[in-house]
Amino acid sequence: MALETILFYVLGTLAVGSSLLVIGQRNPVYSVMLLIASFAALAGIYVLLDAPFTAVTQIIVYAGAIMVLFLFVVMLLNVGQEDAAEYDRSHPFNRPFVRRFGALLGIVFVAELAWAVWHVSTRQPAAIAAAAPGSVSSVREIGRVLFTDYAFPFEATSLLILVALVGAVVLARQDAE
Amino acid sequence: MVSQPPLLHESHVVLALIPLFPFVGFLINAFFGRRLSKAVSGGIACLAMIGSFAASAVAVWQMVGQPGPVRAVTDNVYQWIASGDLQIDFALRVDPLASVMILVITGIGSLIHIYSTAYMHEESDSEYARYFSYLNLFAAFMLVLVLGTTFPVLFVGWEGVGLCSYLLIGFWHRKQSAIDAGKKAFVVNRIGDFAFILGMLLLWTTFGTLDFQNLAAQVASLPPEAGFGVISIATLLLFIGATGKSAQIPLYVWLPDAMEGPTPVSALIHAATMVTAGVYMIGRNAELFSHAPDTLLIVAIVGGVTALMAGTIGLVQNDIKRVLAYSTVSQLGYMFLAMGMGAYAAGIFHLYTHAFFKALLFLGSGAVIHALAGEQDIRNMGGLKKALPITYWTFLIGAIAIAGVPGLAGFFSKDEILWRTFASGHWILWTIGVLTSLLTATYMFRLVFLTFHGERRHAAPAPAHPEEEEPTADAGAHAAAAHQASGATAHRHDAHAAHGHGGAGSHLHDAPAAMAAALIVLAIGSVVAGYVGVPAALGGNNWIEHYLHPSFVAHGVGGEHRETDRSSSYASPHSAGPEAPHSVGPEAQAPSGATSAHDAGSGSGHAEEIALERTLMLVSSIVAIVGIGLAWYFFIRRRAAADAVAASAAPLYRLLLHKYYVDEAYDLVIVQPIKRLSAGLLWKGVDAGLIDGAVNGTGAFVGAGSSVLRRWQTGSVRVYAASVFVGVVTVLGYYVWRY
Amino acid sequence: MDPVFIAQVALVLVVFHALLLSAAGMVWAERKVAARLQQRFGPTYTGFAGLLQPFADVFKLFFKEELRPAAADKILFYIAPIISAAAAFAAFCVVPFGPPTDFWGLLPHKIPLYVADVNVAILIVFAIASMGVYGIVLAGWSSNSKYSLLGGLRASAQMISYELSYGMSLAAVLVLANTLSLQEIVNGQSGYWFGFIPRWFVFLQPIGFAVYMIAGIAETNRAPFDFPEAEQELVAGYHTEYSSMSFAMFFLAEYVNMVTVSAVATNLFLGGWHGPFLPAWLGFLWFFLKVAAILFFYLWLRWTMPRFRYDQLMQFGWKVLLPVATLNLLATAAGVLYFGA
Amino acid sequence: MITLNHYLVLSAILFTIGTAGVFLRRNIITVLLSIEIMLNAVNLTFVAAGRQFAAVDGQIIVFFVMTVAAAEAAVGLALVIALFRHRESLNPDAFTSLKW
Repeated sequence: MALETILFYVLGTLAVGSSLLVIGQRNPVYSVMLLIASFAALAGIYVLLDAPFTAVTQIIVYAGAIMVLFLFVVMLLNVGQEDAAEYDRSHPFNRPFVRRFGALLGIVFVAELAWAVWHVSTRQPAAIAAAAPGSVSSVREIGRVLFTDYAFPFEATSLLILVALVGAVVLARQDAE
Repeated sequence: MVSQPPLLHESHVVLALIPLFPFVGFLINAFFGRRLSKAVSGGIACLAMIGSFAASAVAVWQMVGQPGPVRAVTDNVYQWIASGDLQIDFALRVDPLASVMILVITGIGSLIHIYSTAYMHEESDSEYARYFSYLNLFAAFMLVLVLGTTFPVLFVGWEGVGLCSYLLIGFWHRKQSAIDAGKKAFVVNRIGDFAFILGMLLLWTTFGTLDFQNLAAQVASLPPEAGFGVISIATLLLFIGATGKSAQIPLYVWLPDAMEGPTPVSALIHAATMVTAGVYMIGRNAELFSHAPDTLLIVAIVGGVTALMAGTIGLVQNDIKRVLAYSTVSQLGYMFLAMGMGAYAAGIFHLYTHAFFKALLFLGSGAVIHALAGEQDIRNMGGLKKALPITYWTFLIGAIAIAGVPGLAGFFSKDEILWRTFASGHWILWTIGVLTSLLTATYMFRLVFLTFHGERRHAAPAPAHPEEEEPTADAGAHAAAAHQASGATAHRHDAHAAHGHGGAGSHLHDAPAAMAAALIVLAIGSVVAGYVGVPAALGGNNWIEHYLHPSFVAHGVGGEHRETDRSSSYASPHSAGPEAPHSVGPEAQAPSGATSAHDAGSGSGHAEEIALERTLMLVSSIVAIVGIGLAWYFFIRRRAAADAVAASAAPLYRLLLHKYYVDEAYDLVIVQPIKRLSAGLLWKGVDAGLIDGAVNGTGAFVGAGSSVLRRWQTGSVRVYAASVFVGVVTVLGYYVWRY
Repeated sequence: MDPVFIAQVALVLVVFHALLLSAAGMVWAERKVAARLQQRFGPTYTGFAGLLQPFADVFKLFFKEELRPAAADKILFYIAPIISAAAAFAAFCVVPFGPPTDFWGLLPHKIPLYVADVNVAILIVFAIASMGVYGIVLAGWSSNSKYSLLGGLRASAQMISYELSYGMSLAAVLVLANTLSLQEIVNGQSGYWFGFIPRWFVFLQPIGFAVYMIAGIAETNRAPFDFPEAEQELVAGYHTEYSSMSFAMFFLAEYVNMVTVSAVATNLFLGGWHGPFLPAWLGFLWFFLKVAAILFFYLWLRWTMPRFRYDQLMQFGWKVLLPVATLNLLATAAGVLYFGA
Repeated sequence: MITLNHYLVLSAILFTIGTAGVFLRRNIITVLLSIEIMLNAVNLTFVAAGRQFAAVDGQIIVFFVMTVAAAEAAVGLALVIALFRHRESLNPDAFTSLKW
């Protein structure tokens, strides 16, 4: 079995497992840490996909910044376990009909995804490795395309960031009255 | 530039400098003015103008240095607009026509700047700087206007000067009447400009170019338009724009009110330069207008009628500056008359001479007003001859010049126009012209006599006139009044009072050095300026006509030969008929030749040509003298007679005094209806009813709808998320189903 | 077996132990410098000039009992120091410290003198450095003590804030060097201007260097930015509750981080192993010299400057350092654009 | 041999997990985390597809997604803090004052 295959399965299992655990247990701090693990695994998979730059960005942005932010907030609010106490019966989701409908939806959704993937596989039998390897790994190329073809989205993004920044500051500020 | 012989491409002097000097001056005064002392800001402004004058002189010198017939210095500053096939360079060109204009603008402009340094001296530093910044800005725009090689560039200047005129009319912005006058000027000009824009667009759509030379070249290849075609419409629209800028019927109403501005401004903008922009514009597009005889006729008629009408009004006005204003309107009418006759050179010639003596007259009146601490009503003046010798004599010279007494500038130019009018067979217009010159002489000398001769009527009770909120009688009361009075008039007054001339009784001091200098120079100008255009009939060779002529014909692609054959059709007076307005003596083949417009005519009718012209000159001179005589009779000899006449023809007198009630008529016919329409229909109906109704209706509908829909708002985030999820599943399902 | 492979393994081990030793050295140096700056002698008994002091410390820590607060979160409490140390060591593995060499012909071809060869090396350093914060934050949170929690909070906020300036200053150099590989960046600084000024980026990037150093100090939580472990306020902050080896690990991490930051600074700004008087294969001596200089600067700073106030720290980071770094980056980009790199 | 489908399947699984998390958890922070999972699933798809077609566009879009994620996290967490101040709770069901 090729090294790539092994790595893929290992990392993939890691990602899926940690993601499952993220939503599987009640301690937010653990969730955050597990999510970071999952991200790290994904970063590894990106490396498999000849995308070292994206992998590193993944670590820097997600693990290095966003998750720290989450952790920071969790610690700031210092919320422990999410307790089942605050669990209002009145919530629509607790009506049996709604629950059944939700379950049905979930099944349909999964089925659709499965179908989609299967459909793709029937049309794209070509192996990933077959595609010109290394062709997408060049940071230079990414930068070039990003700042030429995607110049406008890039600028738009900067605006988005600015708005988010202001919004976050306004929201989180102690309303001084 | 496209259609320029290559040698004209490399520009010797940077023409951009000419408007740049005053613009820089404007920037300095506009941004640092309030920190600069009067001396500095005024000095900067004057230096800017003088520098610009020097630059123009160099440019003109180089232009003249070139071999004819097509002489021009072009400076392509940068490509301004490039959209599709509309390619417009911001290019400047000095050709004979432009050269006359820039010399007038910068020369007289500098003089008036110098004059202003003294005249405005009582303003506070910041106001002073503001004034000069406006003045410089105006000069810059005016120069762009005359130097531009394309309509858009000209239009930039066109609008720019409009703006500056508005700013300067309303310069004393604490005085309601000044503000109103500024607004009036602006609005009226906008009407004209609208037509002007339409004209430009029409030209663009028709000829696909807005470059003057290309236009001329293209038009030149066409025959003159019989009937009222595209060119006629376009030119007519342009002319309407000109009537706005140059205060012709029907849009002349703003100019008299513009006298609310400082007097030097009236001299520079509302007499010498800006108001002549329309005339210049027609001259610049001579080729175009020559091909629209109908328009030309309209131009001529409008010009003539305006001249007469304004003259009659001027006869009875009592505000020294308003008299001059109406005289300006009427003189502009003259110029348009000339233009309409196709005698472009004559028109520009008159423009040029008029600039001298009208500026002189305004500055003189300014000196008077200055001396009388803001007094403007001639009924309260008189006997100032002794007190203000310099002012008096210079003013007198100006009056003689404008009256058209032989030997002075006004005579030659005015006479040239009259002669051309007569020669082209429009004897009605000619009569109008003569009548006007009679009126001109009369009211000018009425002005002179009432102001400078007779005895002081200084303490006369002040009639209703903005300038006389306070009695100018005695300095004490006057100063006191001024001090608590608000408004520009007031602070001008108290400034002057503090300036310390004791009102009526005590001595008035004559114009200070700076003003006197300007007056004297201009006076000399008004005497000699005419001699560049001594008609052949008086043994001169009408030099300026030859000089200007190339500017009025097309130098298109291979324009040389066309120039020669076009020029044959150029205003030679003796070929009357439809072609008449645009035909010039064959001398144009040799523009530098010493032969004059007239002896080059069909040799046979040559002698009586001269005779006729001489007689006409005699007539107009006599008319001028008579006019002066009338004035003398009525206002020196027997003052009573004047009042008697006025009384006997009371209705007419009132009609004239109220300027034919034109303002009232406009107000009744145009302003009020528009107000009523906009208030009644547009505001109450469309806006309040339709638009607001629509908005409110939408609001109500949404409100009603949401009162139903809000049942969906469980307020639980997860429910919302769920709804999104349903959507996702549905969409995915759609794709699945599609396959 | 392939000699290159052996050499690589050897290299890994060497680097690892070198880092360990450097940490030990730093402990000693810290004490000595501190002492000297306070006109004391510092450790003198253990070995010559107290050179053995760090080892004595280590042994002491070894034999200490491993304490854990009852209320602490078991797993995270153990993981935290490991994360810290691991991140610290991992960051160094892409930092070259000498020109590629074949060890005097022992190897068939030259191998570069670093552990892992990645073409985005500098970003890796950045990424792993940014992971280091988790160790501290988790330590702070998991020990379930006010002081530690505050330390952790401070650490996270501080590191997030200063990472930006850090990255910006890096980016400026990257723009200048037009590559992401530390190897090439260093080689880009070989040679001299006018024959005597070395082509170090520090001369092109004085501001960048300053920003980098400041942000680096903040990143490694050193004085005057040592808020997470502000003894006077937080009684050692995030590692208040730690003892024995796990405590040692935090210290190890701190010193190794310092070394890494200094090494990267050397490569980015001070021309790495390029220097006069020495043959290329001895270039690493220059490298060590420069690193040592920067480290000394660290110590010097710590024992010279008082600690900021926390709000001052944030003010400075966001309102001074970040704008400066951004402007510097823009200016650099403009300059490169203008002068054509 | 790893084909595109492997990656697609993986990403589908992750996406499903994320979706499930959004609906099952009753802790806003965890919900946000689940959203991050979904985003990453999508990223994976992009990168894989980009690799498949040998185009960098995939990675560039990932770059944008990360930006959006960062913005979302910032605003989201700010909201969380603000809400927590008022309600002393992180249960999304606790914030139902927006109902009619």
